[in-house]
Amino acid sequence: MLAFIIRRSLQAIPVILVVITVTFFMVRAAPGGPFDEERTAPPEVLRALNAQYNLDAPAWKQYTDYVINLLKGDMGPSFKFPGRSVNEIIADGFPVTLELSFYAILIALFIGLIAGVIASLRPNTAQDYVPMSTAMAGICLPNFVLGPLLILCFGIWLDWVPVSGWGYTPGDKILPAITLGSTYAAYIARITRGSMLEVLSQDYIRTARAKGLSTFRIITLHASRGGIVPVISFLGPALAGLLSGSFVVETIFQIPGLGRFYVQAAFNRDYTVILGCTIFFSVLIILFNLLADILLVWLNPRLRQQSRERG
Amino acid sequence: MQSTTVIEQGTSLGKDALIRLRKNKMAMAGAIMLLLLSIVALLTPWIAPYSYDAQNLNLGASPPSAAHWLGTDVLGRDQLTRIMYGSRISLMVGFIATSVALLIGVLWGAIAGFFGGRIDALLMRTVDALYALPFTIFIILLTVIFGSSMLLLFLAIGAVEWLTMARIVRGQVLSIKQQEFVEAAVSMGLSRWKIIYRYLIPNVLGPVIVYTTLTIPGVILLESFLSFLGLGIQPPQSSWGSLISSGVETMEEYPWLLLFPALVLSLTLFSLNFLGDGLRDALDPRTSKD
Amino acid sequence: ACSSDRQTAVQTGIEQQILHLGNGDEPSDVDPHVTTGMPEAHLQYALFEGLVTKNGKTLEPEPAVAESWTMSEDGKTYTFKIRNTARWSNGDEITAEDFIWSWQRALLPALGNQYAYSLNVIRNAEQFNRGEITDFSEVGVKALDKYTLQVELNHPVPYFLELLDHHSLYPVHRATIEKFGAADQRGTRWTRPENFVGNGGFVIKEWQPNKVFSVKKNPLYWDAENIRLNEIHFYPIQQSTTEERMYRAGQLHITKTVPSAKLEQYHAENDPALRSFSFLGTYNYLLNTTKPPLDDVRVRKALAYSIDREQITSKVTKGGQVPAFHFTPPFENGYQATANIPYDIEQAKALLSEAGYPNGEGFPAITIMYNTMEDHQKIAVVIQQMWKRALNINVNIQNQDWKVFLATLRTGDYQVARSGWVGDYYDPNTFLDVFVTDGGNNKTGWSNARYDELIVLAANTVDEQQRLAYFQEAEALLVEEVPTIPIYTYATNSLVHPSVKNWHNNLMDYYSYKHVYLDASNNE
Amino acid sequence: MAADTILSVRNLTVAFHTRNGHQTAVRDLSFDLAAGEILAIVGESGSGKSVSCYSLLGLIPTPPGKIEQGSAHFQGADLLAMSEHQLRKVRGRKISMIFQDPMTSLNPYLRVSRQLMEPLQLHVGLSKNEARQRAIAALEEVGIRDAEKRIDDYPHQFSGGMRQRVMIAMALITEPELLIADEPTTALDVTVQAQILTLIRNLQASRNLSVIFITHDLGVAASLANRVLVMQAGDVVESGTIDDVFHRPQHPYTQKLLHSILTTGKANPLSVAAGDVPLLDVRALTTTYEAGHSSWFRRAPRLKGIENISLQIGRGEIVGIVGESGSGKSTLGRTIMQLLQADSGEVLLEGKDLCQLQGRELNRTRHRFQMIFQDPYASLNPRMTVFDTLAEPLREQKKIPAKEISTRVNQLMDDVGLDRRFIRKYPHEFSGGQRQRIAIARALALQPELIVADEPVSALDVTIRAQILELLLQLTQKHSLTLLFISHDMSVVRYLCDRIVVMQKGEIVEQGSTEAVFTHPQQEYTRSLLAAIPQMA
Ligand SMILES: Nc1ncnc2c1ncn2[C@@H]1O[C@H](COP(=O)(O)OP(=O)(O)OP(=O)(O)O)[C@@H](O)[C@H]1O
Ligand SMILES: Nc1ncnc2c1ncn2[C@@H]1O[C@H](COP(=O)(O)OP(=O)(O)OP(=O)(O)O)[C@@H](O)[C@H]1O
Ligand SMILES: [Mg+2]
Ligand SMILES: [Mg+2]
Repeated sequence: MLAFIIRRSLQAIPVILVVITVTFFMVRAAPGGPFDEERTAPPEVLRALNAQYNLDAPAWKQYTDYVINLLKGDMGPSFKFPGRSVNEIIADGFPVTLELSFYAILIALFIGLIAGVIASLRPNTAQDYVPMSTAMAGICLPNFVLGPLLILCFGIWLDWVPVSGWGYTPGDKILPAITLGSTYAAYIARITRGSMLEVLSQDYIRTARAKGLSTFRIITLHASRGGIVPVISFLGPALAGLLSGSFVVETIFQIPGLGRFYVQAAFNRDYTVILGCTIFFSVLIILFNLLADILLVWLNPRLRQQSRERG
Repeated sequence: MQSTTVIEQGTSLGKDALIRLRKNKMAMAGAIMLLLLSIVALLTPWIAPYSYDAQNLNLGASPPSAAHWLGTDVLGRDQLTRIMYGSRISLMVGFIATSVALLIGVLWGAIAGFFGGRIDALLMRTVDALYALPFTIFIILLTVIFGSSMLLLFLAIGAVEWLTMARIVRGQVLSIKQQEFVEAAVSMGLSRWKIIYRYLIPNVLGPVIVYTTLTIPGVILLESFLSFLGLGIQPPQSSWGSLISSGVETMEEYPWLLLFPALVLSLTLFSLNFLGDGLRDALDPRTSKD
Repeated sequence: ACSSDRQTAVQTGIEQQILHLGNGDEPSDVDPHVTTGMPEAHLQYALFEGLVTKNGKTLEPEPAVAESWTMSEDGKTYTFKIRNTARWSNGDEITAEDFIWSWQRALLPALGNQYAYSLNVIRNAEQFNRGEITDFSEVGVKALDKYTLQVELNHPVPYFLELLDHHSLYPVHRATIEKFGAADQRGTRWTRPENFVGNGGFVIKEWQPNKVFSVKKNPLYWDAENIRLNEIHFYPIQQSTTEERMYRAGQLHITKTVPSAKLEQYHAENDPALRSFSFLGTYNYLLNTTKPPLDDVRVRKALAYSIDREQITSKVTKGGQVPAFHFTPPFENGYQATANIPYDIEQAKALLSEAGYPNGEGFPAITIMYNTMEDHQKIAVVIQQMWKRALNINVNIQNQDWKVFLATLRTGDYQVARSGWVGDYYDPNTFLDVFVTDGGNNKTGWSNARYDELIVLAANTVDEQQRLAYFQEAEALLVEEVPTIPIYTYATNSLVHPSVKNWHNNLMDYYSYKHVYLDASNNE
Repeated sequence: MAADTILSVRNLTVAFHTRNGHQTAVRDLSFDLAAGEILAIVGESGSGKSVSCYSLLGLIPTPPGKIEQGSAHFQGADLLAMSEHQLRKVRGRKISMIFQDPMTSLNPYLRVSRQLMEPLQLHVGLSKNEARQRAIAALEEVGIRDAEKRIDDYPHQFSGGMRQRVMIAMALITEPELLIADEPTTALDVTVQAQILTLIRNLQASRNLSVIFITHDLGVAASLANRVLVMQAGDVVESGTIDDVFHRPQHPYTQKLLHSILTTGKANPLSVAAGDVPLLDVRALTTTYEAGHSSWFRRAPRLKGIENISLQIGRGEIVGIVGESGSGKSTLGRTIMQLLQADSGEVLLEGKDLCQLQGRELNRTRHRFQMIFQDPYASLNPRMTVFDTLAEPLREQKKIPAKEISTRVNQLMDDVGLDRRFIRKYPHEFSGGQRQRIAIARALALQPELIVADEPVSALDVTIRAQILELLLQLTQKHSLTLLFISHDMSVVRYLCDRIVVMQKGEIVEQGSTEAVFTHPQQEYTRSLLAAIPQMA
């Protein structure tokens, strides 16, 4: 197992390098620079600005400088927010996004797994259709629709929770988490239903039933391991997507998360922030995918055993 | 024994599944619904009540009425017409981009999972890297290099949507390839491609179908974001995604501008999912009730 | 429901004199010599003070750090008397030297101050900024004594006093800046709440990126007793719908904007909170005069004449915008353009056929380019229809991401592009200056020698009547040659809670927080 | 008598709704079972033995299955009328079940210990520790060596017979009142089988356990049961005491069954001349498995599968491999098949070392040697109809035209005694014996030169078995098919094989011509094997 993790970590290095390189040149290739504004600044000023941020150096030099600084742990200053470093932006924004995503994924897992399992117990009956249809609402109502709807209902009409903000009152985390989690809940529910159906028809489930086990135990102990596999495959990227893709919800609810910075940076051509966030997220993606893969292996004893089969 | 003289013809999973699917009422309802939507989309230029860009500024946003069954938008454009035209784009994007994603994702994941080792590492690390690249910038670059075209839109969406599919397929393949029937296939001397194609893919189809039906709505909504970035459709053309996202802005004042496009999208989704579930069940001989 | 006992931010704000307001985007920085945007300017109004400030209501110049000033006969030399009670927020005295150092810093080439050109009216400032001279003593500012500052201008500048309130001319605290880095270094830590030293009515209390930027009363401000607010919380809210919901939920006293769909409702309810003001800016379309068919002035005119601006402002934007028939918006006192672009479809048709496209035949499809935004899109779609109906021509629409759009404009790779120009100061020059030949902001490729001459003439004229006449003539040229099609004059809409007193919206989107206070008494 | 009756089944009819229409699997089944009685059910493969037993506990998949009528009173209450909730109280506690297919019936994701301890902790309420001790004891009782060590393995690390014994242990561990055992000893060598039978007999005596015992082995039935039920095509054709049915059979099917019992050796065994190049030459083959699990820091130790096996088989020869369960027979087969990588040694097929072949080259040779897997069900693609399964190898050979394929598939079905109409069915719709025949047909489809047959007839009733054996013999004679025949059924081995190899603990302990081994076994182990063969009378 340790060897596996070490191997994967080593594999991450070229991946991150590729990501850095491609992103580095991609952002520079995108038209519009960080200092392009409605009012065109005089050329001398632009020159001075480019000089301040090393943008006047040849591309390869900028690249090597960047990588060298990166190795020192410095991702450079933001162009759009001159007073802030990328490290700082990530350090500020990420915990918020992480917390939000954590609640969201909890909600998604809770609702998704339960709905999916319930539906799979009696396929093609009301017990299937009702939870599945409810779950579908999460996809039919994308974030940018669900968020405002929830705000109107619970923030304005019922006035139970604040309509925006983060960390002022405990209630202000509820709606964003639900909004962000709903889509994932729907995905998880549907994936769970499908894979549970498949597992529940296996012979070993019949054995479990013959042992007189309760449905709950059959689901949680016997069927879950096989049934959860596609959910886990989905969760790796989903978690990463949740973290980097929470900007819609962050914008709707005025949450100071990293997602907002990331997306705005792309629009602002804030090269260093884009790069910094990309690198950061790529590490997360690699990490989550690694975790998902470890979980897959851990769940499946045959994979755990180093395979010696020819094939 | 009884029937030595008659040659019994065999069936395969595909044929069987179709028969089973036809017996599934919900799935058929979904399929018919999708068919209807597609037909309407195809015939839109001939049957739409108005022209998609016809404005009536004096009318402005008006609730459903006899003249405009689904109301009009802020520029006084007939919403029914716009939804109908939108369906052409959204359905096309949804299906084509998803097909691209499906094709690449399933193959990629199956190859990675089955071959394992270096190939797996190479393929899956590529997926990791693609996940990480900044999508917005990527799209912006695309628009700049190639201009805005529908074809590009399909490719761009397909190019990102296959990633998760590949991971799901790989995960499934990993556990399936350990099973003895794959070993049996190996011992028959089947080529690896054939094993992937005949033994692995049919057995991962369940999650694949489910995930595909989930991808389509995602793609339809993603289209509006890409159009926002300048890739894809341009106003005054409409798509469901763009109708919904502009409907959100005015959902309190002109709720019908959100309600109807969202309803149509939901209808499509539900149809898709019932069809998807039906298909999944039909392709799983063990759970299907004959 | 269970909420009646929960106090909203607005309510507690009234009790504690804390103003909550929406401020659009996240401020990039507060360093007045680095920032370029409005959100930052709104913070800087609270954190800094120039020699002269504006009256929040009338926009008349008012004494600030300078308690008085004099102007020489030729209008080229100003002498400011700095009040000796003026203090930095750390207690240091503010002197004439502070201004000299600050302006020098603002002009330092390496700093890359994008607004350094605001100081170009000062003698030799431009040369210094370009690096042509390095000795700042050659620049036209000098301290006659500790409290007296003399400024020499290149030419008479009637709006100079107003410029003094621009953030690029704000003073900054030398010791603080030098403590955290070189004078020409951007983004040092001096703007952090814990390090910050300013001279405005407020100092930074807390800065949580993308969450809130709050300032608190500066007790050392020379006029502190007239400041009634204890704190102001600026919220970076990009979505106007979010902002409006926050207002409704009692989380904001003041919104920066109002979503256009909501305007009608507030109008209909006659809600006193809704404030609608004209704004010194013009929404216009740029025509690329170098690209056929737009290189033909008749075509440009035909396009300009066939837009029904009334329809656009009353049916599409609906926010109190005023149709614009010339590029410069009306100045309430002073300049009024005389030439007008007519709305005349017949003439437009005639012009188009004169240009060789009778009834639009043979007219190549042209493309309107705009940066992605719902409102721009609506206008583009409407204009597309207007042109199609009036001239029977095909028009495409293409949206682009903001930065791509800017790059497109810069490279001139467009035919028709949406634009908007907002005045920096209250003078027609800030508008007409745009279209001089090869001007950095003139992206139409249009060039007219007489026009350039008129702008220079106006700059060097002391006589106000004559100056305005030059501008009118220049504007007539714009109307005649149509490098740009003005569409409407901007308006700002904002929601202001009834408890907010002494809050004035104005043409310049300028706010004076000094006299603002919160009082719920005559409300319900 | 009635007071003693623990289970009383009346008119049980079970049908499946299939694409071929409504098919009745069990028709009007009625029987009584007294407490402490052992009832054997014998009969044709596919006659509904398993279905009728599973339906007692509500374990047939519904749909497509449906209990159309009948009642099954167990201790007074009708099992068939019970709700799922009520049934749950009976299952595992009062009635235990041993499923026919031990490979797929164990949860592959859970350790054996967990699966064994679960009912103890849940139903009996033992603590974790006690449950573990009991589980180990139970494994030892069913003859698993090193139970203490092996208990934490996963099912796939067990050999076929070991898994079957786990199933048995799991069923007995809660001390039920009624045991339903569906062919529980098919994968067990005769010594272990004898041990299990003794265990059941003891339980019957000590705890008054009642047993329904489905078996193909009439010898087992005779030696264990009090009464016997003979089924054919869904009907009970005869029932009565062992003595009555086996010695005075009334129904022609029963008579046929009894006639099909193999008692003879091979008529004219082939003897391979010493100088010929053997078709298969196995030299010093060693294969190991990872034992237990690698942990974070430690590579798992390796466990011997087979060690230093050398073996030669001439063309047309049938070599039987016998040996105790877990002795490495399947491992040997799979290593020869190149499904497992040998640690060392060579597998020469006509002089060519298969272990050295790579990828495509190996694939090209594969049609020459085929395997019948010990676990037919797991080796069939669940998403392929029988037709596809059988056509697959044929399609690989491009020579065969499409139409021909249909004919060939139909022919294969006939060969293994399966109704042609079944070709549209999926593996899960078959009985255990039927699946086994599909697996045989698949291996035969390619007309290979060598077949490694891993317990190919274990799930077949004696009549079908006779047919299959006849087929194999014909093939060896006509087409020089060579067979490596792994089996624990000594009578089959004796009937079929030219030579016998006896394995124990991964090594060959004895080999020789069939008759020689049977008549003059050299090793103690071989002698005990022969002694344990259950006899009819
Ligand atoms: N799920 C199913 N769907 C359709 N038919 C089925 C299904 N399960 C069993 N059958 C059919 O029911 C009949 C009885 O099967 P059953 O498993 O009871 O046979 P069996 O007597 O146990 O045979 P064997 O000795 O081969 O195990 C068989 O013809 C089989 O094909
Ligand atoms: N995948 C595996 N991992 C670890 N050990 C295994 C694995 N497969 C088999 N073994 C072990 O190898 C030994 C030999 O197993 P094998 O399956 O060859 O026995 P067998 O002779 O076929 O027995 P049976 O007659 O019961 O089928 C057994 O102890 C078994 O537990
Ligand atoms: Mg059976
Ligand atoms: Mg075996």
